Amino acid sequence: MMVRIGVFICHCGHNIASAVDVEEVVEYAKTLPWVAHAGHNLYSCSEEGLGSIKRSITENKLDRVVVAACTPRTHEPLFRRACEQAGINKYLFEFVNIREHCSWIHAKEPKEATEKAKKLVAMGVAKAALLKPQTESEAGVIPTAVVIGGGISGLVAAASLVEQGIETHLVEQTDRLGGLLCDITTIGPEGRHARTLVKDVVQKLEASPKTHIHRKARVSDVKGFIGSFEVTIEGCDGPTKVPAGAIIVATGTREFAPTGEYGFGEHPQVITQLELERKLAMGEKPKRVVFITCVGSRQPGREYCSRVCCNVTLKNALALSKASPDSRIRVIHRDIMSSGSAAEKLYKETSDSGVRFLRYGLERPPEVVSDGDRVNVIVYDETLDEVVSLDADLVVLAVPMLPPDDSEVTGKLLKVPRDKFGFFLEAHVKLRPVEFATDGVFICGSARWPVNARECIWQGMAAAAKASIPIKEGKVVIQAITAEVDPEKCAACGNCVLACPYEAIEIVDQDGNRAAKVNEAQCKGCGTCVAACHNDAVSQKGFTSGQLGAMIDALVKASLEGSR
Amino acid sequence: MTEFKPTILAFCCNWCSYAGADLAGVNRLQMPPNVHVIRVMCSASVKPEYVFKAISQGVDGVLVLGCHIGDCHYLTGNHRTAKRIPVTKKILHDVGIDDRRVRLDWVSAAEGEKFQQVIIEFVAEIKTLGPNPQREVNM
Amino acid sequence: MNDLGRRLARIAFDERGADILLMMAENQGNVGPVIISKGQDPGDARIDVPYQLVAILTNLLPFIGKAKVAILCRRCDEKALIELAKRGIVDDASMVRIGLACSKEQIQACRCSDCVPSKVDIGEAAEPCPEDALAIELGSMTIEQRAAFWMRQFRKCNKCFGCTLNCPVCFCDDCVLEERTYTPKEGIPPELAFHLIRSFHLADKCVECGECERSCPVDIPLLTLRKMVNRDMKNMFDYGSGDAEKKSPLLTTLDDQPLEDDGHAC
Amino acid sequence: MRRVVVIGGGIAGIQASLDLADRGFEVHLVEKSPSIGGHMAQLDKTFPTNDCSMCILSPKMIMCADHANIKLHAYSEIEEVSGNFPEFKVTIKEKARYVDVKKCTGCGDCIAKCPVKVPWEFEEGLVKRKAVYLPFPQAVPRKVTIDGDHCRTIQGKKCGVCKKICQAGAIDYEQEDSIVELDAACIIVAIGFELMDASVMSQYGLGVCKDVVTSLQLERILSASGPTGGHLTRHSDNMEPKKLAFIQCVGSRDAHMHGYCSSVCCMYATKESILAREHAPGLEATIFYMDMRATGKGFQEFVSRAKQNYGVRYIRSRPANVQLPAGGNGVLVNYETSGLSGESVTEEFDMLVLCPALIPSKDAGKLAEILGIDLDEDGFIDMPDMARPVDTSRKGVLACGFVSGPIDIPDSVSQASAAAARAAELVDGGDR
Repeated sequence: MMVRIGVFICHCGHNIASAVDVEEVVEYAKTLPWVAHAGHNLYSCSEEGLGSIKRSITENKLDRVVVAACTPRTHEPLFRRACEQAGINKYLFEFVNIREHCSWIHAKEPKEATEKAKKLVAMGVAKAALLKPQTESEAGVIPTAVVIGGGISGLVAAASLVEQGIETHLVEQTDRLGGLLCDITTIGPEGRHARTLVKDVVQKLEASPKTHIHRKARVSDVKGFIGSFEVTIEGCDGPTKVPAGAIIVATGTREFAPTGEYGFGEHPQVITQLELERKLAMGEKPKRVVFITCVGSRQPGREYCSRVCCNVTLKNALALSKASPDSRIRVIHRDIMSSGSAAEKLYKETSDSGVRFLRYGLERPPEVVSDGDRVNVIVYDETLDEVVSLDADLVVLAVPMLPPDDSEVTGKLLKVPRDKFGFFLEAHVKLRPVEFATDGVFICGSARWPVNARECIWQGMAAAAKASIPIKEGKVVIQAITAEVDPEKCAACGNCVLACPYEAIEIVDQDGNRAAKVNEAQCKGCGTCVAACHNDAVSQKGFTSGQLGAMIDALVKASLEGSR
Repeated sequence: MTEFKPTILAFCCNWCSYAGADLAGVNRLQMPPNVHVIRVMCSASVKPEYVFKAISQGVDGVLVLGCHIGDCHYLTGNHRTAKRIPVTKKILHDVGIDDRRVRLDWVSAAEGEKFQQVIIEFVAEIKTLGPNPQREVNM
Repeated sequence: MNDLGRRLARIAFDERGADILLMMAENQGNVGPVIISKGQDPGDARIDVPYQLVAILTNLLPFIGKAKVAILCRRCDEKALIELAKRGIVDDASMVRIGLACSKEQIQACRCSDCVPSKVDIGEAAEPCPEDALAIELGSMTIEQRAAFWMRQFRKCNKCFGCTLNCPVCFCDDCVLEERTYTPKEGIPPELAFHLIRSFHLADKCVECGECERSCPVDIPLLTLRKMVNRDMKNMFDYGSGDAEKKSPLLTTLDDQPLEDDGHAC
Repeated sequence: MRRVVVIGGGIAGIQASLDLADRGFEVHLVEKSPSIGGHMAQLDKTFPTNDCSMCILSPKMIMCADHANIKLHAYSEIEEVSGNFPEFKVTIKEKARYVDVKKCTGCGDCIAKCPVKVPWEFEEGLVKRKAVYLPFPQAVPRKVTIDGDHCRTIQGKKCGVCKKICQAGAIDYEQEDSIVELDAACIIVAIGFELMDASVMSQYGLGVCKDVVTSLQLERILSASGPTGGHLTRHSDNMEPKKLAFIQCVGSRDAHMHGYCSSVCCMYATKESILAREHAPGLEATIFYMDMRATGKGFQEFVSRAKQNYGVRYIRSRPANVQLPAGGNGVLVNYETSGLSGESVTEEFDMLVLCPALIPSKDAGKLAEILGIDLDEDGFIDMPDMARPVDTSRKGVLACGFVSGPIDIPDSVSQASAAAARAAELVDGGDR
């Protein structure tokens, strides 16, 4: 078999070239076995860079490509596509990371960085020589979606899917739809009536025959993978197994209970925002109210800003201030987080309405002292530089939103990660905000991070957009990194069967020869079975023991050469 | 005598530790240039055979890095890693290879600094251990 | 056929309904494994020659078909059968075991601590041996001394594969160590990886029969190495090969087999 | 008809286009400048992870160019829109590049020889580009453009150098604008923002003091691919600054200028402080702010890290003005410390960074007129119904990204996906 490898080293502008002597690595690459061409690009990922790689494939009759640049986690698809466009099977491409793993972390050691880049390239070339062309198989997608959570995010996600013609199951733990919006009066800063908003979406949902709403239900099991999940919904009538192509997580958020803080739980006058919302819904109009923000957040232990509490505070402070002309509304805060235009406008309107704002610091938090029917809030006002005492009928604590209690369970069921606070962790904080790293599972609303209703709505729609893509496309392509068994080598010992986390392998009898068999659609390509096999009968496409062994050999060879 | 520059191999799982290594890079966290990463999809696909192969061919140290227990992209893949690699180390120890030459650790996608710290510590440890005696066998 | 042979045939065929019997026999001065049907005379049966009949059995399996096999089993053979049965290599139900208690001398030679079969048909149960003296000695050495010892031993290896071919729990048709993937070096001795990988492959199934050591033409104390690794497995996972109830800890999750230190930063 | 026109090729427009194209829609992405990428392409890093901006953006840009369902109209503008949902008639003007894009390889030979230098938009005017230029190295499409306003030949003077040098024969001085007319079911507006001209707030010295720059200029200075190769230097004497100050809310949260909060400045100033410190060890960064708005995922921790690990000093104060010190280098900032007991302080910094209000793209007004949609009082596209957060005042015309109000990148991205969902709902569903 002819092996002609092309090696392309990227400057990445200065990102690589400032530490790695790219030309030296190119010259080194030329000395490696199987290398038919070695070159360099200023930006390999630019149209120009990709074009030059494609041209070189044709001109030099290359049959394998190694690019030494940045990380395969972001750029591999790009180069694979370029290979494909130039007529090479995309699995005959190998990526070497000399930026994140070399130039950027050895910025002040150019000589060492260059030597390391050479070794990494040698390892990549060694692997590339043993790569085999692969074909990707396709799996069908069940044209149904499951949305977990019946708060506003989930409702909107489901409504959008249904509107796009997609059969959708909505699973809600309680018997009411709308989540936290059911507990509040109006939504700030727009002032929209919360329950009407919920009602509109629910009506739209219920009008469609494609909607299946499961109230008082929870998801108890999730099997499968993108395109063919099987979601077990435990409802009033027992478990239902729903086949689905995609899943959206919209499990929402809950309010932190600030027990012990500022007399909460001790003085009945000290309540949370949600409790105030209930009072407002019942028509109560307390006149002397002190709001305290950042209770239990933005401090050691729970460092995050919960994003929505300031705006809820402003909205309620303004409502109370407007409700009675003789009201005395005070907001004790650390910073007012009214980002954007509507919120900032609300802030201005609130302060213009006579609501008084006092700023406190974390080192001198306010104190709540009981005074019969009332309470006094004693606070050091940073702006006035004096301690003031504010009497109040009601002290409202703006507390952070927390991930729901069962987010750990949901996370485990769906095999999706959570951050250190328990909020779900999206695939990429910047550019993949509503996706999980797990294909076919999406996230929206406050289960990811506390967001306001408007943000919940657009995130629900965004998750619906993402979920609709595989469903409407009707197929998913399975990356060729799955495990495969050589039945000739297989002793049918079942090590792989036991080790597989997905129960994707079974021992089958084929013409009297017992051997393991991998169900490709179930295989996720982890390679756990590979390490369980003692005879290398199981191997993972693109990560065979031969390929990885060759990388080790190449490293040893390059290092020994270096030390001589 | 020339300075000992260890040759170290690191297996990093695609989802956590490779991403953690990427993050270390993105954050320009500086570390010694002795570690060469092989990307695998899951730490559970790291055959102890690779570790033995590397050590007996003279590689001075081998790191196996995976997702934290509970965070494995493949559910329980790393549970197997958590047991295989300690056995791998024991076997090395039994034949007189210092098992500090092999280290298993968990680095998440968000732990660029942990990655840096692991690399710095491991390289320092290998430097105190000196060259892998198998190096000479193979020269 | 000697008395012993007749007794084995009676137990196998008459008492336990086996179709064929696997045993050691001496014929024209040669001692070796034989397989007989009822009424066949293979020569004199021998039990004083240690040989891993299970290793033969796995090779014979394709030819045996559905026949019910009786096999002369020492404790280690018995455990080997369990390990093979756990992996679906042999069908435990179709197996007739004839328990053989090892002699004192044999127990000494194997430094065997688990030497009495679940049912003794032949021989008399003898006291097990305390721990392997060499293993203890190696354990008390400095790491450099231990390395020196093993490197000296491994340097003798001529890669004859006697240890794998005769191993009762090595069931692969072709050993991966015969390929160049992990041991790329040409010639002998093989890389250290050869012995390390074999140790790992046996970690969850070695029954300490000692066949590797007996087969080794250059006298590498392989049984000692096996015992050391087995002791590690016991300490780490409370796992011992030959227990039908226990799955290999290397294949299961931490929920089944928690590690004391959770495997962190080990 | 399953065709959607997306106006604006920044991250929001790119994301909306990709989602719709993946979903089987035919997308026409219209970008007024010669390359897609928008402001995100200018950023060095993104908060709070300090991910390299171009690194995560570039693959998406290329996917846009490569996608079978996306037709890219770069250097193009919307001329006219008639009709109604679901049958809009859109007229696109593809502006003359004076370059045959089919022939141009983007080799750059012409750029090297062009004798005309003009301030470089992408580099925020810090350095100059040629009259024939690539907007930036990773530009998509990678085709040069001749800036007709400055090209000597186009202006009737003697030159013609680029035509002589171009071996591909791609230069075409006679090229004229061309018109593309197409039908579309939906239109998505994602034309983004621009920086308010901070020099109008003369008290802060932009354009007067050499060492006062805008935050986007600093972003380019910090970028390894920027004009200084990533070396943090100040303009007056090319020295590395030791003391760097940021002033927040320059023209935003200001009743006289723009009342709203621009949403992202607290975080990018924090990011730029960290990066500046990394580029210039020992540097002291100070951020003058009003409220520290760190409301996103990982933001608060990012600010803490800036304080603890990078020694960033946060001062709650809105500086009154700045002065040029006697030596002519650096800048004197006059501010009051907070509280009633606050005192006036004059502090010298080596370099000052202004974080100007981010305002709707200047084309918003004209485009709103063409599209028949409303703008709000701040000039952002009015999104009247919070239950339909990507719907403008006109059916079938959607908007996402900063042009609908100040938001950060992840919010722009999710809003863009939401716009894609809404377009799909409108086209595929019964909601007509």
